[in-house]
This record gives sequence, structure tokens and C-alpha cells, in this order.
Amino acid sequence: MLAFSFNDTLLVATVLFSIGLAGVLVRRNMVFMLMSLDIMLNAAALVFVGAGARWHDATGQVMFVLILALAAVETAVGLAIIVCLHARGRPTLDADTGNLLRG
Amino acid sequence: MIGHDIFVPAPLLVVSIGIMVMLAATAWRRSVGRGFLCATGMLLLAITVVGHHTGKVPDGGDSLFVQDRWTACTAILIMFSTLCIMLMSWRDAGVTREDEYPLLLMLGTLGALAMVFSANYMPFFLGLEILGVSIMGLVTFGHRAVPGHEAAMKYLILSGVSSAILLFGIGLAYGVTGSLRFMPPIAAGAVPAALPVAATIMILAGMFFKLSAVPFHMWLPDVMEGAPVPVAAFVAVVSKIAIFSALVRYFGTQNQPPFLDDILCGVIILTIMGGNLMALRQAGFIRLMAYSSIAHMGYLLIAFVCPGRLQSGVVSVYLAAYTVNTLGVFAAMDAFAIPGGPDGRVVAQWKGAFSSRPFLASVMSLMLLSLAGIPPGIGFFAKFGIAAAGVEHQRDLLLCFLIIGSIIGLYYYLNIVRTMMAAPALPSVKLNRQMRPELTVLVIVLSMIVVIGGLFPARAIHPFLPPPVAPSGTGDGATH
Amino acid sequence: MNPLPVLVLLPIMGGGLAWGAGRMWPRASPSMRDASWWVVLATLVVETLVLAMATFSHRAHAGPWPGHFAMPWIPAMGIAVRLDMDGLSLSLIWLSLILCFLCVLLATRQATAHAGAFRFLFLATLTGVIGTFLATDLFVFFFFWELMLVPMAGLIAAWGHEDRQRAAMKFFMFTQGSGLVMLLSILGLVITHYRQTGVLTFDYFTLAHTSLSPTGAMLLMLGFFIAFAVKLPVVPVHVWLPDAHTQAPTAASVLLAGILLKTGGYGMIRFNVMLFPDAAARFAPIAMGLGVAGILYGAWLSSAQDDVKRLIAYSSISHMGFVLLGIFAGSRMGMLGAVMQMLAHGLGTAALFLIAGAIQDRLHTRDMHRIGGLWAAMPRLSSAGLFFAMAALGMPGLGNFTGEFLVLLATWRISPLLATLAATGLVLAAIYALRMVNRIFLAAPQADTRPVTDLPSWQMAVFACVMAFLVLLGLYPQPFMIFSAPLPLPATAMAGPGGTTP
Amino acid sequence: MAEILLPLLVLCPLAASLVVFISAGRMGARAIGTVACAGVGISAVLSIILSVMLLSGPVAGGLQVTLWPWMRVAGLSADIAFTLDRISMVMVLVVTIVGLLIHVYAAGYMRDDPGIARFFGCMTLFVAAMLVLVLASDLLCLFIGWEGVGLCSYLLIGFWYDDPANTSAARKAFYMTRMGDVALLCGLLLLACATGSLRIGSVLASVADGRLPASGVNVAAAFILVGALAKSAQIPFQAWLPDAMAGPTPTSALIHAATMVTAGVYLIARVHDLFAMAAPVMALTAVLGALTLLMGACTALVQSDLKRILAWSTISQLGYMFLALGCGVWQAALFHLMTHAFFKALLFLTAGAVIMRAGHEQDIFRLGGLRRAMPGLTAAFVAGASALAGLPLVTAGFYSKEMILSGVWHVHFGLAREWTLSGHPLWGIALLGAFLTALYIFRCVFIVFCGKAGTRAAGRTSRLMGIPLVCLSVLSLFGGVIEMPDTLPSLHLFSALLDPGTPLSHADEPVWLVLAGALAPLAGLGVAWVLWGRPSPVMREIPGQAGVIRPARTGRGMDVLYDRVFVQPFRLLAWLTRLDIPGHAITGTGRLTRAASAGILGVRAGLLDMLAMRATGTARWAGHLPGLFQNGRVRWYAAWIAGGLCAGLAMAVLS
Amino acid sequence: MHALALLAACVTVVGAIMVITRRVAVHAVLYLVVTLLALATVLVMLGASFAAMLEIIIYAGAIMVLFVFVIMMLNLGQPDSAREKEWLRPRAWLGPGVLATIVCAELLYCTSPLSGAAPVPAAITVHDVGADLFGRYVLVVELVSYLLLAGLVSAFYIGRNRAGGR
Repeated sequence: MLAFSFNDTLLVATVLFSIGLAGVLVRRNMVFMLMSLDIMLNAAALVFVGAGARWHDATGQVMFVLILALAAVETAVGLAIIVCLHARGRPTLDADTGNLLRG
Repeated sequence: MIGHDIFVPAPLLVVSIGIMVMLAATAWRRSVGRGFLCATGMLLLAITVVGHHTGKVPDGGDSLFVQDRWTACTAILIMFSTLCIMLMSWRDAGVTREDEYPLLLMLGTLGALAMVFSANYMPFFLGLEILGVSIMGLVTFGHRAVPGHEAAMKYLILSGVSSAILLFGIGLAYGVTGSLRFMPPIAAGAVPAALPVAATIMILAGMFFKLSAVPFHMWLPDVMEGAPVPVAAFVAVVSKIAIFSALVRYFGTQNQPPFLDDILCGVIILTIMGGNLMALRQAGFIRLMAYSSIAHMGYLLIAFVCPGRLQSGVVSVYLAAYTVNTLGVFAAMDAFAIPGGPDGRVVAQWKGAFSSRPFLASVMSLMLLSLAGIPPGIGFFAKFGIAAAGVEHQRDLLLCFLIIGSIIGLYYYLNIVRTMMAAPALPSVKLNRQMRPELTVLVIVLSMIVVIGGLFPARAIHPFLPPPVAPSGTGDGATH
Repeated sequence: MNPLPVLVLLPIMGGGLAWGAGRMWPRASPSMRDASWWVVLATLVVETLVLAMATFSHRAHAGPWPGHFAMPWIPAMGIAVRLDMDGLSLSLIWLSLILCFLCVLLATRQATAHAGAFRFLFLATLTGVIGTFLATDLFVFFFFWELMLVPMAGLIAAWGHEDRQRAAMKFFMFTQGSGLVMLLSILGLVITHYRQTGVLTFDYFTLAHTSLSPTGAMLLMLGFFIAFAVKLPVVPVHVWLPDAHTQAPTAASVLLAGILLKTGGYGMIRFNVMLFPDAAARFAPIAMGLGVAGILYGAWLSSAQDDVKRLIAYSSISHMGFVLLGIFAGSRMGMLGAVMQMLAHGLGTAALFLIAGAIQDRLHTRDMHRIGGLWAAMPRLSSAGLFFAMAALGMPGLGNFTGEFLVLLATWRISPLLATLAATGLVLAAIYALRMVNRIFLAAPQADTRPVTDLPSWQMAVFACVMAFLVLLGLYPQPFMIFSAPLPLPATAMAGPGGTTP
Repeated sequence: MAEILLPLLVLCPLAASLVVFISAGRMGARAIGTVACAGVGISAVLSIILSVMLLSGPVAGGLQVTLWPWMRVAGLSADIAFTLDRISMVMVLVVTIVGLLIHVYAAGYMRDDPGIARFFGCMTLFVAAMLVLVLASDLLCLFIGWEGVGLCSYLLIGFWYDDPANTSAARKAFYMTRMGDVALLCGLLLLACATGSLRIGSVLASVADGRLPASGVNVAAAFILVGALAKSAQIPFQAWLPDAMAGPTPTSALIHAATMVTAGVYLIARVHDLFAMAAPVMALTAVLGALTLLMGACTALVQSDLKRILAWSTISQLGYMFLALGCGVWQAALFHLMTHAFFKALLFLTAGAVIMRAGHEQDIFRLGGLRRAMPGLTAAFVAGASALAGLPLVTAGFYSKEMILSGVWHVHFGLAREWTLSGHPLWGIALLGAFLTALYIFRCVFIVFCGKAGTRAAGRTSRLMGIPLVCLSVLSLFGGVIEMPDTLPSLHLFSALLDPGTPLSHADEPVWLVLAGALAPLAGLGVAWVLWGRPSPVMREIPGQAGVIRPARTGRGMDVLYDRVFVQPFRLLAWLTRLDIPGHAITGTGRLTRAASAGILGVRAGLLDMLAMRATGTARWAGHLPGLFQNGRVRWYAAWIAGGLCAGLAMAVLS
Repeated sequence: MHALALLAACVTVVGAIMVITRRVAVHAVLYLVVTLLALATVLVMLGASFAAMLEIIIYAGAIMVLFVFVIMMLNLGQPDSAREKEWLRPRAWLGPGVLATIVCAELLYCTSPLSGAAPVPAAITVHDVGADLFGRYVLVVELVSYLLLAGLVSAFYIGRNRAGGR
């Protein structure tokens, strides 16, 4: 089953990472931003697993677990904030408008 | 294997136990005061046990943690800062009185300590995230809910991006070296040079984000402005110390890889100029402090790119000076706030402070001048050290920008002092100007540290003059 | 007890006491002297005694100069509190103390609000100045150099006149900015020395033996020069001075013109010329050109001013041009002339500022068009003003002339043309000085002049002391010249045609 | 003995000055006058004692006192030292004695002035400074006195400071002399630089040794000459002196006639050895002196203000002295200096008394016929006028002028190798000057004292003012018999006194030379009588505003001649003088400076200040950056992060 | 490369692209689930079956449910979709697209020469991971617990004060 070389993993991860980055940059909806973040984190996780496989080292998957936890935490907190902002008059979830903090 | 022989630096242990205790206390009965008390006690304990650890010191490179004088120095700084911030926010009107607050402060401290002690990417990255997530929570503790949440949101998304970049970089490094040791990746075997380079750059980008070096700095002013004053101080101080400590640990006292030189120089110049120029026209005090803190990170990075005999001492002194001064500014700002009156977050509110609140104005001037590098404040000596390191390495370009930046910085710091000296615009409303006693004590202590540190830098900084990394260099012995 | 650290620390401690006293026993009525004033006076008296001790006692010590003190400060970086005293520093400290007495006796009454804080800052400035004059550790020197800015800027910004804050800001920015350049030079020198010998030290005497490449020496010298040139001030970077002098309260103007400018001259002698003799010699033509430019430009602008204090401020620029000229003339004669000029200018200009301050206290204006004809109302003040105006225009027999003549003579040896141009400045000096005299003192009284009180006799007596001192400097300068000559560096021959004869 | 007396000579007036100044407002007018006169009087007595001591001592050298070293640096030694030799002795006597007389006069003259303390303080200070100038054995020490007298002159000209014209005249005087002072200072610098000392003896010795190149000698002499010209109000610095008459009359008499303005003459006489080696400068001195004497006389002729006439006459007489100096007969110059001090002081004091009694009227055409009202003053004025005109045999002025004329006749300037200049043209000018002198002073005498009565005279001259006039009259008439031309009984007391070694004697002097010198003033007197002395004078109606003389009326033969010969050239000259180019330049300097520096201020505000402002402006502009970059958009921030990463990767990977 | 691997990689990438281009949030979440599932396949092919399981259970299972839950709670409907369309004009894609492409290209440039001799990957079992996780990395696990605690407390506090608005 081990069909992926580290190189291929990197390729996929890089593309995935870039897509996630583009998503963060282009989407104004905060929910989509969070999703794009998840994609980026997944790309990073993929690299770890690929590298772990390359060195035959379980550390990569340990890192994967950590990243998973991080993603969960970020998503949870992020969604909590989104809900909160939504409740306080930011109905559009637009990250660009209604900025109070600037300049 | 699991048990008493695991190597854990004592402060880390104490702080995490403290968190547990606080949780337990909360479960028993919710009480903010008790939370603060518990946290303070645990921090004091942690400070006293700095330098101790459980288990035996691992000799190999596989350890998760490391402990030496450098960690002791930065850990003390971090815990001291948290202590001050605890004191500031104890009865702060600007902070919601919830018992999550001390808990999150402690969690943030734990994260920062983890970063400081880490010898492995894992605790480093986890510490970073613990700190980040705590800050996300902390910034929402202000009474002005929407800015707080907006700040948290911005921080979340941006730190998410930077975390992803950092993780990707770590992944590449891991792929190159097969190890998660906390050091720049060196190509092993057939791996081409480009990959470790890319890994280093991405890790640096992640670190620079936390450090708020210039292209990655934009979150800092917004987050600090959205946060209550003590939290802003926390963001400005604790996370900076932690990340800088890690940065120094990461590269050690050795020269940075040559390919980094141009990038670092560029980042330093951008950071100094960007921070200072952006600070020039700020009306918001916290925002101004945010930009000035960005500029100070630029100065610190100068010392960072000048490794050698002076570096460790210079960096620690500058960090200490920056910490104390920034804390002083924020403490004074906090003390300035009057319930129902000005909260001190806008420079214009300080107009006439020398006549209405001379003590606070004097303290604030001292802190600002020290930040600007004017004697007798400790900041003078710190900046002197930076310049010395720069001259030693003949970083002429950087020194030029150091001077230009300092002059611009002087201008906006002095502008605040000037504002405070101006005649008050309105007859001041009779408000309760009683300062909280703990704040008074804090402000006095910080001022004394600034002055005494400036007058007797050798005595004050002696404990902070360690070799930053394992005692490999021979020249370091002469520094103390 | 070693007098040197006492000299440095005493003022600021006394200032702290004065502040405390001012807070504890605030002044009961405006006419009364309050506790803090007496504290300041006592401080100055004790300081004078200590200084007298330092002047006349000869203790055995390790230093190359008559006075020496050393205490480790930051051993890791080779920094120690090294204080050494030679005649130059001693005489400048004496000058500082005399001027402080003048201010305390004649001028501090002006600060009505927060008098204690005012006096603290005043004495803190004195500490900075004395420290600057004594320090022979470059780091300590820089420390004091920066230190004296803060209280002075505070004095200007808090107790100054209309546009005080901008002036204070300008002053601070200029001096601090140039100070940073000097810092780089200091560090460059130290590190060059470190590279050569492996000894990290900031000791002046040790660093003097650093061998430098011509370019390196020139660069380092320029770094020092820029800082001192701003303080002196030399013409293109004098912009801060008129504002600062004009806006400062009287006591601060006196300190500023009387002493702070002298630190620039002192630094040039002590560091530019003595540390980098060769580079200074190569740079001398430019510096002398700048000096002449300063003489002419300052005098020229001075004669166009309507504001008394501004006029005096520009005249200071002109006088300091002579100092620059003398320092870089490359001979002992020029150096002595510069020192004499500094002493005389310190006294004379300080007195002029005091007089201008007294006028402003009474008439609430500095505009010469609105003052007009004080002789009839205030003959004492006017005669004092006349005397010091004469001193300013270089009347022979008064201190300024001694300095100017020596400087001109030393310059003539180098370049008769420059000397002639500089001498032309004396004509311009006559123009501005007499213009001032004929506008303020010897003129038809203004119709709307309110009745004003003249100086009381005891104040006049104080002025008389200054006059006597100026006359002494003018007619019998020899002891001062021997006394205040900068001592050569040990173990190195002072270059220059003058040799080492005192 | 001399060591004590010599400093005391200076100290007495100085002490008097200090006493008067310090006690200002507490002493009465009489007391002040007494103190001042006592101070100067003691000096006068001392000077006489010292002169006796000097003359009774060895012939060469003088009394030397070195008080203390002034500046001793490598390359320069200057002392505060006094020398009383024969040259300075003459001058000291003149200064103290004439000074004393004038002080006595002033005690009466200024009795009622509220500023009497200031007046006497300055006057005594002036005497002290003048004595320093005279006695100094060191050129730098001399410079103290030189500037000191300038200062006193400034203070006294502007004594009545209520009138801006007075203060501006005072400033004009100071500025112009200051220019000369700077030149003198440059000369001193040059000499000090070359010789390392400014002691007159050693400087002259060094010059004689040839330690100074010829060009150096010339330049130094030229510098000193410029200083002297300015102090003595010679062309081109003549403009300040007439304006200086704004001061009180005793001031004009003492400072601007008898002593200070002659300091230039004295200085050159002091360093005549130096000048002797600088032939071109000598020639220049002589020519300038000749021009000045002619111009002064011409201008005096058309003035209508009594004091201004005297002022121009002073300029003219100083021109004689410079002519003499230029011709190398410095003894003659000093002799004339002395006699001039006597008669000009007399003239001024008398004029002061006249003006005072005539109700402060200075226009000669409004005065007139005063002969009867004040016979004593008339007599004194006539005595002074005769001496000034040099009426032969009976006046001191005749002898001194004669000495100059004979000296000028014999001189030959060796300018360059074959360029020589004979003194004869200069002699001609001097003679013409003598004629004009008599003409203008007797014009004045006739208009003021003869003819119809003008203003009414009031009061009477107090005895305090009278006594000095008598003394001065005697001196003016008989003070000159100590030196006589060879043609007359050859008496050379004065020149022998000054220079015992080489008596000045011209055995081959033609007799007509003396005759010409004697006849010229007489002719002047005659012409004056013809023009103004007759009951219906020809020129009576001419409004005397300087230089604005109406075109001569036709039909009166003498008028045409007068117009052709005198008026037209005078008009030209007077027009030139009235233009007062250097004077205007100087007084204008203040205004000019103001204007120019206002311009510079503008430029400065536009240049240096604006640069500083521009820097902060740039910084402020940069302060707008937050609005541009920190727009609050998360995506924008993230884009920066991505961009930074991008750039970093590019720099690291692609480099 | 195995065909299945290729397919999985393609699905991952295409799914990700669909996620960031959808207008309707629920669609995006579904595509994200697809992406994660495909990624799990990739992980399996890398020999990391444990990671793949976690990916499916925790990520696709738990976290995505959270997303769906929040989307439902916020009640994003038709107007939001229209607004998204407004926001997603081609011009808006220009800058981010270019930036992301450059980053991608640079990273690919760095990694591309790697395609040579690489060590053959081998499977890592749950046992290995578990041993590491609770062996040498036990402290890391503790730290993760604190991370989760921090997230918990933060989210709890933020969410608790949602309705307050004081």
C-alpha cells in the first residue's frame, strides 16, 4: 500500500497548502476562512506523516495527533468567536467590514 | 519510565500544577480572588524554583526540554511579567471579573515557559499554541466586547495561518533531518540544499509572526488595542520574551546560515522603520506602544544577528529593559484609568497629567524615556549594548537604521511627555483618583528597577548574563 | 573621601532633598524664600567646599591627572566609573558652580509653580554637566552626556515661555540624535582597541593609544565631532539653539548658554583633538571654516533679532565660533584662547540672560521694540546690561577679548584670511551689542512703561562679582590660563607647535 | 617711585570714575564734579612730577613699569606695562592738563544735567583709558585704551539718549572706529605673529632687524594706518566726527578735538620706525592727510553749525598731522597735536559757553553780534581762532604749522626704485589749507561776534567755566614758542625734547617759505574780512545749510570769484561729503544688516529650519502610513504574511 | 505512483479547491469532508493507518460536525449565498491567486529535485505511535491537554458571554 514517496507527499501537501492559503486570502466569510485554515493545517500534517514514513519514525504521526488537537482547538475557539460576533451585530460574517481596530 | 525520573524543569511543573489547583478550586467554588491568589502564589513558587528540575538531565539530544541560565533568565522574566500583570488586573476595572481570567493567564504563562524550555519542536509548537489560544481568550475580557472579539478573531485567523506556515516548515525540517530537535535543519544525505532553506524560512516566518517583525506585524496593534490594558501588556511582553528566547535558542550563538543574512537585515530594517514610522501619528496610546514594541523587536533582532561575545548579555539585558519599561508603561496606564473617567488608552487623555497626576506622569515619563534609551533608565544601557554588538560586527547599515529609528522613536515618546506637560484642557472633573495600592507598589517597584538597573547595570543584570545555549563557547565565561 | 564622586552626586541628592522640601513645606508667600531654596543653596555651598578641596588638596593616587577616582561599574564590558580631573575640567566646573549660584540667587524665583521640582531638575542638570566634565570612561561620559539632556529639556518644556515644548523637543532631538552618532564612534573606538589588544575597556587613557588607520580615525573623529558640533553649536546644526535659549526659563537659559554649550567645546578638546590628533589636524581646515562661518552668521543674525533672548542666543553662536576656531587652530595658544573664551562667554552670556530674564519678569516682554529706554527707570540693571554687552562685543580688558585675541592670533598663524574674516565678526558684534544697548537701555523711555523696580543692591553686588571676574579674566588671565589648560595625555606628546609649556 | 606713580597716574581717574559710577544717585552734582576733577587733577600733578623725573633722568629711554604679565603663551607674551618716555610724556601732559581744564569747565557746564554722574563717570573713565593708551608699552595694552576711549566716546556722544539721532550718531562713531580697530587688531596679529611679542620696543627692534619681510612691514603699517585713520576721522572715515558733536560740548572738546581723535597720530608717532620702513604707506598717509585737510577746510567753510565747523576744522587739522606723519616729521605732528589740543579745546569750550548762553542756538547765522554781550568769550574765541589760523608769531598754531610746512617742503618719497614723489605739491595743498583755515574760522568769528545782533544772550559764564578758558587762551597763544623755525631764532626745544639725538633742523630753508606760511593765514583773514567782516557783508544772506549755497548772484565781482574758486569745487566736495558714502554705509549697516539678515532669516526659515521641519514633515507623512497599511482587514494582513513568506523564500532560494 | 494514490491525491486537491470556491457553506463543509476522506486515503497509503483513522473520526467526524452545527446555528441562507457570489468575483481572486501560486511554485521549486532516490517508506503501526506517545512524548501529551484546556476555557468564556453584551 505504500504508494507515496516523500516527494509525492510534499507535492500534494504543497498544493494543498497553497490552496488553503489562497482560500484564507480570498474568502471574506469567516467560516470559509476557518475551513481554509483547516486545509492548511492538514497540508502540514500530511508533511509530517510523509516525513515520518520516510524516516520510519512514529514521531511524524505523533505530530499529526498534535496538529489534530490544534485544529480542533482553533476551530472550536474560532467558531465560538464567530457565533459571538454574529450575535453582536455582524450578520454577514464578513471579515472585512465593520472593523473597529485599524490605523 | 513514567515517573519521577522524567526531566521536567521545575517552573513548568509548578505552573501546570498551579493550573490544576486553580481548576480544582474553581470546581469547588468559583471565586476570582482565590484564582488570582492561587495563581500569584504558584508563580512566586515557580520563580523560586527556577533552575531546579525533576529527573535527571538527559545527556543526549533527544530531550524535549533543556535548562540552563538562559532559560532561567527568560523564565524569570516571563513569570515576573505575569506576576506584574496579575497584580495589574487584580482589581482592574477594565477586565471582566471572571475566574477564567487568571486561569488563562496561567495557561499563557505555561505556554510561554514551554517555549522557553523547549529543546524540541513539539513542546515549542505546543507552547506557542497554548500561549496563542490563551491570548485569544484573554483579549475578549474587556468590557468593550466587539473590539475584543474582533481582535480575537483577527488573531485567530492570522495565527492560524502563521501556525500552518510554521508547521509546514517544521514538517519540511523533519523530513530533511528526521529529527525534531529544535535547531535549524541541516541537510542530511542526498537531500538538496533548497529544502532545509525553505524549511528554515517558513519556521522563521512563523516565529517572526509571533515576534511581529514587519511584514508579519499587523496583528499586534489591532490585538493590543482590542484587549484590556493588562492583556495588552501580556501580549506585548510575555509572548515576545518567549518567542525571542526560543529564537535565540534556535540559532544558538553560532552565526546564522549565510542565506539568512540578507533576509534578516531586510526584516530588521523594515521592522525598525515600519514600527517607528507607524507609531508616529498614533493617537491611541496602546497602539503606539504596539508599534513601538514592534520597533523594539527590530532593535533586538540587531543583537540577534550579531552573535558572539556580547550577544547573550545584550539580548537578555534588552529583553529585561523592554519588559520592565513596557510593564511600567502599561501599569501607569492602568493606574491612570478612573472608573467613569478617562481610561488612559488615548494619548490625548494624558494632557496635563503632570499637573493633575504628577506621580503617574513622572513614572510614565521615566518609562518612556527609558524606552527611548535615555539615561538613567535601564533602556539606555540596553540600547548601548545593542549598538555595541552592532559595532562589533560592523553592521553599519543596521546601525544607521538603529539611529534613525531611535530618533523617530524619541520624537513620539517625547510627544507623549510633551502632551503630559501641556496645560490641561479642561478643569478636571472631580473623580476618585485613589490609586489601587497594589498598583502603586507595582509602579514604584518597576520604576526602581528601571533606575537601579540603569545606574548599576552590572549588579542588576548579573544573573542575566548567561551563555544562552549549552556551554560550548569558551569566550562566554568572561561575560560574568 | 575622594571629592570627585561627591562632586558628581551631591547636586542631584541635594536636588532630591530640595524637591522633598518643596513638597513638604511649600512656599507661604511669593516673596519668601522657601525651604527648598535654602536646601539648594546649602547644596551649592557644600559643593563649592568640596570643589575647593578638590582644587587645593593633592592626594596621592594612581591617575595621571591631579584628581582621580575609579570604581568598577560593569566589569564585564570593561566599564568603570573613572573620573579624572585636570585644569580644564576643574575650571569648567568652577564656572558651572558660579553660574549655579547666580541662578539660585538671581533667577530661580521666576519658577513659581512646583519650585521644588524645578530645583531638582536644575541640580540634576548640574550633576550631568559635572559628570560630563569629569568622566574619563567613555561610557560614563556618554552616560552623563545623555543624562544632562533630560532635566534640561524638562526645565524648558515645563517652565519655559510660549513655545516651550517645541523648543524642548527640538533641543532634545538634536542633541540626542547626534549623541547616538557619538555612541557609535565610542563603540567603534573601543572595539578597534579590543581587536588590537584583546582588552575591552572604555578607559580614555588606554584608548588614546589605539592605533587607527587614517580613514578610521577620521570617521570616529567625525562621529564625536557631530555630537559636539550640535552642542557647541556649529552653524549648520545650530537650529535648536535659538529656540531653546529663547523659550527656556531664565535659569535654564543661563545653564544652557553658560555651561551646556561648553560641554561641546570641552568634548572637542578632550576627545576630538586629544584622542585623534592627526585626524583633527586633517579636519582642521573644515572645522575652522565652520567656525568662521559661525562667527559671521551668528553675529549677522543676531543683529537682526528683535527678541532680546534670541539676540543673545545668536551672539552665543558667534562666540562659540571662536571656540571652534581656537580648538582646531592646532596650537596650544588657540586651545587656551578657546578655553578662555568659554569661561568668559559663560559668565558674560549668563549675566546677559539673567538681565534679559529680569527685564522679562518686570515688563513681561522680550521684544526690544516694546522695552525701550530702561536707563532712567533702572540704572543699575541697565549699567550691568551695558557692561555685559561690552563684554560680548569683545572689549579689550574683559574676558572675551583675551579669548578672542588668542584664538585670532593662533588662527593668523594658520591662515591670515580666516583670521581677518573672524575679526570682521567683531564689527558685527559691535552692531548687535550696541543695537541691544540702544534699544533697551540707552533709549528714549517708552511712553507706556509702567513703573518698575530696579535691581536691589544685593543683586547688583552679585552682578558686580561677575563683572569683577570678567575684568580679572580680561586683565589678568595668566593664572587661569595656567590653571585651566587641558593637561596632555600621559606618555604621549601633545602634538602642536605650542609644545607643552604652560 | 615711578613704579608707584605711573600706575597711580592711570588709577586716579579710574578710581574717580568708579566712585562716581557706584555712587550714582547718592552724590550731589558738586560732589561729583569735585571727585572727577580731583581724580584728573591728581593725575595732572602726577604727570608733571613724572615729567620732571623723566627729564631729570638719563636722556635715552624712559620710565618703565611692568605691572603684571597679561598673556604668556608660547608664541606670545604680552604684559600690562607702562612706559613713560618723551613721546608719551608730551601726550600725558596734554591729556591730563587739558583734561583737567575741561573737567573743571564741565563741572560748571553740566551742573544742572540730571545725568551728571554718568557724564563724569564716562569722562574720567575716558581719561583713564586715554592714559592707558598713551602710556602702554605694549601694543596690545595700548589696544585696551584704544577700545576704551572708543567706548567712552560712544557713551558720551549718545549721552542725551532721548534723541534717537544722538544714539545713532554714537553708534555710527563706534561702528566706524570699530572697523579701524579691527584693522589695527589685524596689524597687531601680524606683528605678534612675526615677532612673538607686542612690546613696542621689541616690535620695532624686530622690524629693524629685518625679521619681517618688506611686504609684511607694509601690510602691518597699512593695517595700523587704517586703524589710525578711523580713530582720527581721516578720509575715508571722516564722516563720524561731525555727527559726534551730538555729545555735550566738553566731550567734544576733550574727546573729539583734543585727545581721542589724536590717538591715531600718537599711534603712528609711536611706531614711526615701522612706518619709516614702509615708504608707500608713508606716502599714502601724507596724501590722505593732505586730502583730508583740504576737504575738511572746504567743508568747514560752508557749514553753518558752529560745532560742526569746529568738527570739520578738527578733521582738517588732523589732516595736517597726518601729512606731517606721512612726511616723516612726526615731531611736527606731535607739536601740532599739542598746540591743536590747546586751541581747539579752547574753541570748543568757548563755543559751548557761547551756545549755552545763546539759548542752545548753534547756527552761526542766527547768532551774531555777540561781541558786546560777551566780550570775554569773544576774546577767548578770537585767541583760539588766531591760533587755529596760525597768525604769525603771536600764536602757538603758527609755529606748529610752520614746522609741518617746512617738513613737508623737504620731503621726498622713494616709492619704488625710480618713482619718487616730491613734497612740494603737498606743501602747496597745506599752504592752501592754511589760507582756508583762516578764511573759515574768521568767517565764523565775524558772523558770530560781529555784525547785527542775533539771539539774545542770557546769564553769564560762571567762573568755573571761565578759568579754564583763560588758561587755554594763554596756552594757545604762547604754547608754541618752544619750537621756532630756523629763520626765526632757531629754537628747537620741542624736537630736542622728543628726539634728543637728531635735532630737526633745515639750515638751507629759504626764507620765503616761512613768509609764505605766515602770509597765507593773513590773506585768509583779509578775505574773510572782505567777505563777512564789513558792515554789509557780501555773503551774509547765504543760507548756510551745508553745501546748499544758492547759485552766486551775478554783478558782484567778488561773488563770482568766490563762486568759481570756492563754491563750485566746494559744492562738489560738499556734495560728496554730504552724500557721506562711507558714513551712510556704516549707519546703514545696521539697517542694511537688518534687511539682509531679515532676508537670511527668510532663507533660514526656508533652508535650515525648513529642512528640519521638512524632516518632521516627512516623518509625519510617514505617519499616515497606518491608514494605508493598517486598514483592519484580516485578509490584507494575511496577504502581507503570505507576501513576506513569498519574498523570504524567493530571497533565500533564488539567491 | 499507484493509481489509487493518484486518484486520492487528485480528489484531495480538487476537493480543497471546491471548498474554497463554494458559495454555500454547507456545500463547502461537505467538500471538506470529501477532502479529508481522500487525505485519509493518502495517509493510509503512506503507511499511517492510525493517522488515517484519526483523520476520519476526529476531523471528518467531530470537527466537521462542529462546522455544520455552527452553520445551522447562524442560519446562513440565500442572501448569504448571493453575497458570497458578489465577493467572489474574478478580480478578487487575482491577488490571492497570484500570491498562493508563487508560494506554491517556490515550495515546489524547493522540493522538486527531491524526486530521486528516496528511502522506501514503511508502515508505522498504532503500536509504534502509542509507544512513542506515552513513552518519550508523554510530556507532550500533557501539554496537549493544556492546549485543549486553554481552548476549552477560551471557547467556554467567549461562548458564555455571547448573549451578555455588557
